[in-house]
Amino acid sequence: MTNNTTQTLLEVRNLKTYFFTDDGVVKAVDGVDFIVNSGEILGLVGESGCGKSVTSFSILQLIDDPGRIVEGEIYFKDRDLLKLSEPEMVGMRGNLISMIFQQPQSSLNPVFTVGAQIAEVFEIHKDIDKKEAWDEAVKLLKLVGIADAEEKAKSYPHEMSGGQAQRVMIAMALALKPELLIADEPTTALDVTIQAQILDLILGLRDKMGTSVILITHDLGLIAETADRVAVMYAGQIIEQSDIESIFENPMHPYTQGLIASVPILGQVREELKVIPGSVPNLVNMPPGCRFAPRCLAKEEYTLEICNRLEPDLDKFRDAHTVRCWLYQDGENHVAPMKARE
Amino acid sequence: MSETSIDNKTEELIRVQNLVKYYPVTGGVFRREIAQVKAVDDVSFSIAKGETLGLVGESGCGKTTVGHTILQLLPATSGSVTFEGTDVLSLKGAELKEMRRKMQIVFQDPYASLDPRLPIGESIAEGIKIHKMGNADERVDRVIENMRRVGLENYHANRYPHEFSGGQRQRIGIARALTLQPKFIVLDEPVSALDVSIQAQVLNILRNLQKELELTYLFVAHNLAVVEHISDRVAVMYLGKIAEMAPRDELFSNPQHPYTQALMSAIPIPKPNRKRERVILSGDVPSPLNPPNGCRFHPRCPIAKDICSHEEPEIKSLVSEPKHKVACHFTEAATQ
Amino acid sequence: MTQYAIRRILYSIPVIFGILVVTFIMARAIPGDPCKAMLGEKASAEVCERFNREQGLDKPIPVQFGVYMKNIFSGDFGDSIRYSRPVAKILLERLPTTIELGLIALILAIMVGIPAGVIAAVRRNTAVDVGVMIAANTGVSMPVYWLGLLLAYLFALVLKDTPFWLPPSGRISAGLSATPFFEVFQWGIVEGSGIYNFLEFFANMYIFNSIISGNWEVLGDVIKHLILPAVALSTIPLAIIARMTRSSMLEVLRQDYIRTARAKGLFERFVILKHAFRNALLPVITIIGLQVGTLFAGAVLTETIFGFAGVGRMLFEAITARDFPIVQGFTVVIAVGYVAVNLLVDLSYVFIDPRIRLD
Amino acid sequence: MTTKIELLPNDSATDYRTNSLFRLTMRRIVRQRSAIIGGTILLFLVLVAIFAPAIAPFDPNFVLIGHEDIKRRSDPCIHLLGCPEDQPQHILGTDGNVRDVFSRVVFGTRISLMIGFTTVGFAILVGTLLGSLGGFLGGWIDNLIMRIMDVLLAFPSLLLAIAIVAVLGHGLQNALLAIGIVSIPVYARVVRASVLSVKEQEFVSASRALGGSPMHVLFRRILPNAIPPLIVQGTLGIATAILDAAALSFLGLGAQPPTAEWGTMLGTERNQVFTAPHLVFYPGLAIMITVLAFNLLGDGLRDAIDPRLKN
Repeated sequence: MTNNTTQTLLEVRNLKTYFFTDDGVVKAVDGVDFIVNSGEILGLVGESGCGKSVTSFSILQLIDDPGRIVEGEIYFKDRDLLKLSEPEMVGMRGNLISMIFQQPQSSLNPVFTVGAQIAEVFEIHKDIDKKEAWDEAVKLLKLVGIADAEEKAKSYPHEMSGGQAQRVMIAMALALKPELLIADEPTTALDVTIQAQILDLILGLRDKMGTSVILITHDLGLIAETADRVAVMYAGQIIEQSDIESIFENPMHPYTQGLIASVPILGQVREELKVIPGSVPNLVNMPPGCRFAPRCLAKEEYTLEICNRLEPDLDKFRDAHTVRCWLYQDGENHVAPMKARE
Repeated sequence: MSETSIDNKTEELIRVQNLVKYYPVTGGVFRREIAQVKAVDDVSFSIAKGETLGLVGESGCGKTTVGHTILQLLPATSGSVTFEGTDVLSLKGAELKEMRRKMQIVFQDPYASLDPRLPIGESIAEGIKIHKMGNADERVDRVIENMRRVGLENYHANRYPHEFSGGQRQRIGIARALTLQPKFIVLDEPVSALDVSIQAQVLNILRNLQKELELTYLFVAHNLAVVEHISDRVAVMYLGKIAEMAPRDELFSNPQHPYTQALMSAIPIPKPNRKRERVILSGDVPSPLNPPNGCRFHPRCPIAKDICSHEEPEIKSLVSEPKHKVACHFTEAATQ
Repeated sequence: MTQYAIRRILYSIPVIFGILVVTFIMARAIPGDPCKAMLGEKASAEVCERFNREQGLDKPIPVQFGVYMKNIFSGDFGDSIRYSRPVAKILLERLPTTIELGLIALILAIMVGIPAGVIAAVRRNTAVDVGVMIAANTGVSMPVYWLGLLLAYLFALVLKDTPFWLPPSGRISAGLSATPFFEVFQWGIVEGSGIYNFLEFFANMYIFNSIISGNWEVLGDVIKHLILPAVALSTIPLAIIARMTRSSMLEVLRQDYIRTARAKGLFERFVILKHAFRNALLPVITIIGLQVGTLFAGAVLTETIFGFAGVGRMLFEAITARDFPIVQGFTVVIAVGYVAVNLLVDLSYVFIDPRIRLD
Repeated sequence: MTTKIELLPNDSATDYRTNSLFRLTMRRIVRQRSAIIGGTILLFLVLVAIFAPAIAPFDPNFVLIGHEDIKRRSDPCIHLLGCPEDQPQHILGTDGNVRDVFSRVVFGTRISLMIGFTTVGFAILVGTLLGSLGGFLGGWIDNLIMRIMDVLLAFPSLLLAIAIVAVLGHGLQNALLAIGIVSIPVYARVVRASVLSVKEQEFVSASRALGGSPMHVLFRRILPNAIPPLIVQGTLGIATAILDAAALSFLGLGAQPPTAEWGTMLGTERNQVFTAPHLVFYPGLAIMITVLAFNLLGDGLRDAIDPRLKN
């Protein structure tokens, strides 16, 4: 499928989703901006607790108590989803925007057959009767590569393997040919050989339907092999965003650099892996200044003192490559040491 | 089985021969045993002193069971484990307790592997207390020494597991295994529950400790890249059996078993625009309850022929590289 | 599925055997001379000897147990000492009253408890939730008999001469009688015959009887008499069911598949009523089964207070009068009935939870 | 060589304070509204029980006839609330034997708390023994123990207690024994379940791998971790025990008159509900408040200990 001009399908601006717990306010997502162009796959990458899943749930407004979206705009085709009424938003879910999850088996309701669960999507959004919906469900099961679809439609989630269950979830999510699919770690719970099958399936169906995808994962390899653009998250913020080549060949943020260097790569034996010291800061008590500063080796190298005081912005650097780092930005009394701006 | 000789130059520390572990499956009205899960089915290998053997495979292939059975955390169904000439599986009581000083284990789940009620210093000291080693002062010294080895500070000893991050907890687990000064450690998926940047910390620690303390590892994992990084030799398991085993560089440059090949091609590599020829296996991993006849891999194998469905391939050395062993009808070994 | 059912049924056999052993031991474990305990301290040696012979107490224990088993399986629970009538007959007369009262109380508890629990879970941490939980916690802490007495005081005395007045005791007002439906219809069944006893059992459930025979005046009166004891009896089960429904719903609502249901575009009420409720029902049904036990025990207290001639009150009177055959017989039947109800509950899972079928 | 790893950013070396799991749990308990309310009421009740002789104006069994000009079953008279000064003050009135009801209710606290703690203590002791034995050893021992527990559970518990008292004879001691016996299965099951779940944890395997004997593993690793659910169940169990004991006494099977036990007080005066409702109302209220305190506390403890119920 082709897009003559790149169109923005989804734009998230300054999204903040906080969790109001007994231990304090957890700022799981704290000022996230990114865009998804129609027809592209955006990889959202980061370590556990960085807020990538919360970001995706925020788009569909599936945040449970005690979480709340406190600020921001989410434009989907020029309509702010956060300003929609509840029935309007419900009409979007599963229809124009749908989602698949990390644990396929627990994401299916154990007391209904998988066929009924897929058919339900049609019953909700399309005015068709039960029989037709069921037939559609069986067709979809065939489409996602489930052999013996008529019989399998009558089985229950516990009778399926993880890979099959994820196929069912994909069938359900793509039933109405949505414009945006959010895939939240869709293969993390699966074995590698099954992961390859599922990825193959998602990519194949996407090519057929032209759906845009947000692929959320912690696996850099997965991103490299599937995504068109990447957004890297750290401690509730996007710290770097660019097209796929640029980020792997020329990572700019010290965190991205460290992340790429710390992964063992098949066929590339290194004596010692590079290490990012320390661990992710507490989301209740964020350090002032740059959130990565306490672990940042570049900050030490260039003896940047501004990092501990002021938070850098997510600035456009080269073409569409944006990065949130003082190494490349001038601030009050701070001159970027790498002179990277020219 | 043919797995007996390893590198002559190095000294063999542990040998596992024909290890079998079946779990009973009960069912029917009276919950009688109606079948067996063949979790580990005739597995043999040996590990030399100071070596790391990587044991890799998908979930349910029996790799964790191998590790636990070697340490007698699970009773073996049959087979033998010889450690420095002693048959480990027949040990009981005081002898077993003594053997436990030499063989240790680090677990997968850093959250579950520490007693939540104990300050971590106590957890690390548990082994030396059980074995009544040294007096109180010496114990404290030993605990602190091992905490430092894994990058923890003195004052951490009085803290509780919930006050640490996942990576730190895994390091505590390593320190606990080290206090008894073992020669051999089973590392049961030690980094699979950790974030990538933390994985590297733990992997580096494990490597450095091995050099410093001349440890021997059995490294169990499902991540091929991690196994490649840390192992000297690698064994690939599929449904309770070893499919292929070879020195690391040999295995990764010249994989023979179609399963190994598929596994390697399925792993995404963080380098964009590198279009690879992918082998995508069809179907799910069969249940070890009813493993397929013949070669266990044949229903998913892209090159399977008739023979594969009724004749089980033996694990044999390659003609060109005797240290490289494969259990497949269609490798050069078959024509040997 | 059938295997699960068969295994579950076979499972209850040793339990029922255990019940028989326990009740058997009970009658033999009376400290001192059982004869004197039952007939009173003044019973003479000869009377006791004859009593022991009649009751079979002079035989060796294993023989006694054999006889006991044989009798029970042939429906013979011995004779009441006080009434000199078969225990089984007394039980059959009394059971309908208790079943009727218990059923009404159980229905009340379910009809109020489940919706209250669901609403509290959905409106978690709001005033509604707090209110339901306070009420539920107070409910489980309430002595049934105390609540019964207070209700009687309030509705029979304080609200006397108002339309809200309710009778404080009895099943039916003096002057009214619940003529058995088969007599109303003049089926001409011979008194004392098997079919007569069978129909009489149902006729003794007054609500059922008055509906069948269309006697609305009696129906109204019977319901008026039932309200207070049923409310008192249902308090604890109601509170327990509400609490269990709430916590079960909360548990289910945080499951992954609920998020899936929402992501599909389902309206919240369907998410709750279709996807969450059915999954939340399992532990609730288990707890309902267990409430049958609470009801039987509560019946002893409630029937005593409200002058209901049911099993519970009879049991209480028998204990006071040391009428052991009745205590023993009633205990066996209640325990076996309780086991049977819980067996049915377990079997009902098959229809609610597809995961059980695999077993 | 040693491997140097930098510490967590918030791991400042000066922070030597530690948070044990116990302290953490205590903090979570304090956040539970119901636990606080229940705990406060309980504390109050314990104080009342301890200082009963100081609080109560009369001996609970003291018959006032001949000492004061007072009738049987007289209504409450509180001078501050307008009861004429010439009438003797009895906050909760007097009972059928012309005893001060308030004093009897105050002293009843002692008996009820004693009942709760002793029966549940006994049941926990026996239940823990049976449950840990079954859960740890498994096999036929486990089967036998659990089948016996199943039989005990096959009876509605209060009914079984009534039957046991009927056999052993009426009286407070037998009632306590009966309630203790019927509560055993609950604790046996709770302990067995937590032993089974803790047994599967990796830290238990680690203890075995370090050479820990079965006894070491059971007593040092498994049982201590099985205690929290037992505490929750025990607290809720005390509530049930008090309620059941009061019911037995109400039926005349437990504490015998003239003991100042709430259930007994209610039972002996229950026919006076229309003429002297205060004789029924106050003892029952005391039962309810006491039982409620334990229920609230138990509920709060469960929410604090079971993280699944937390957000």
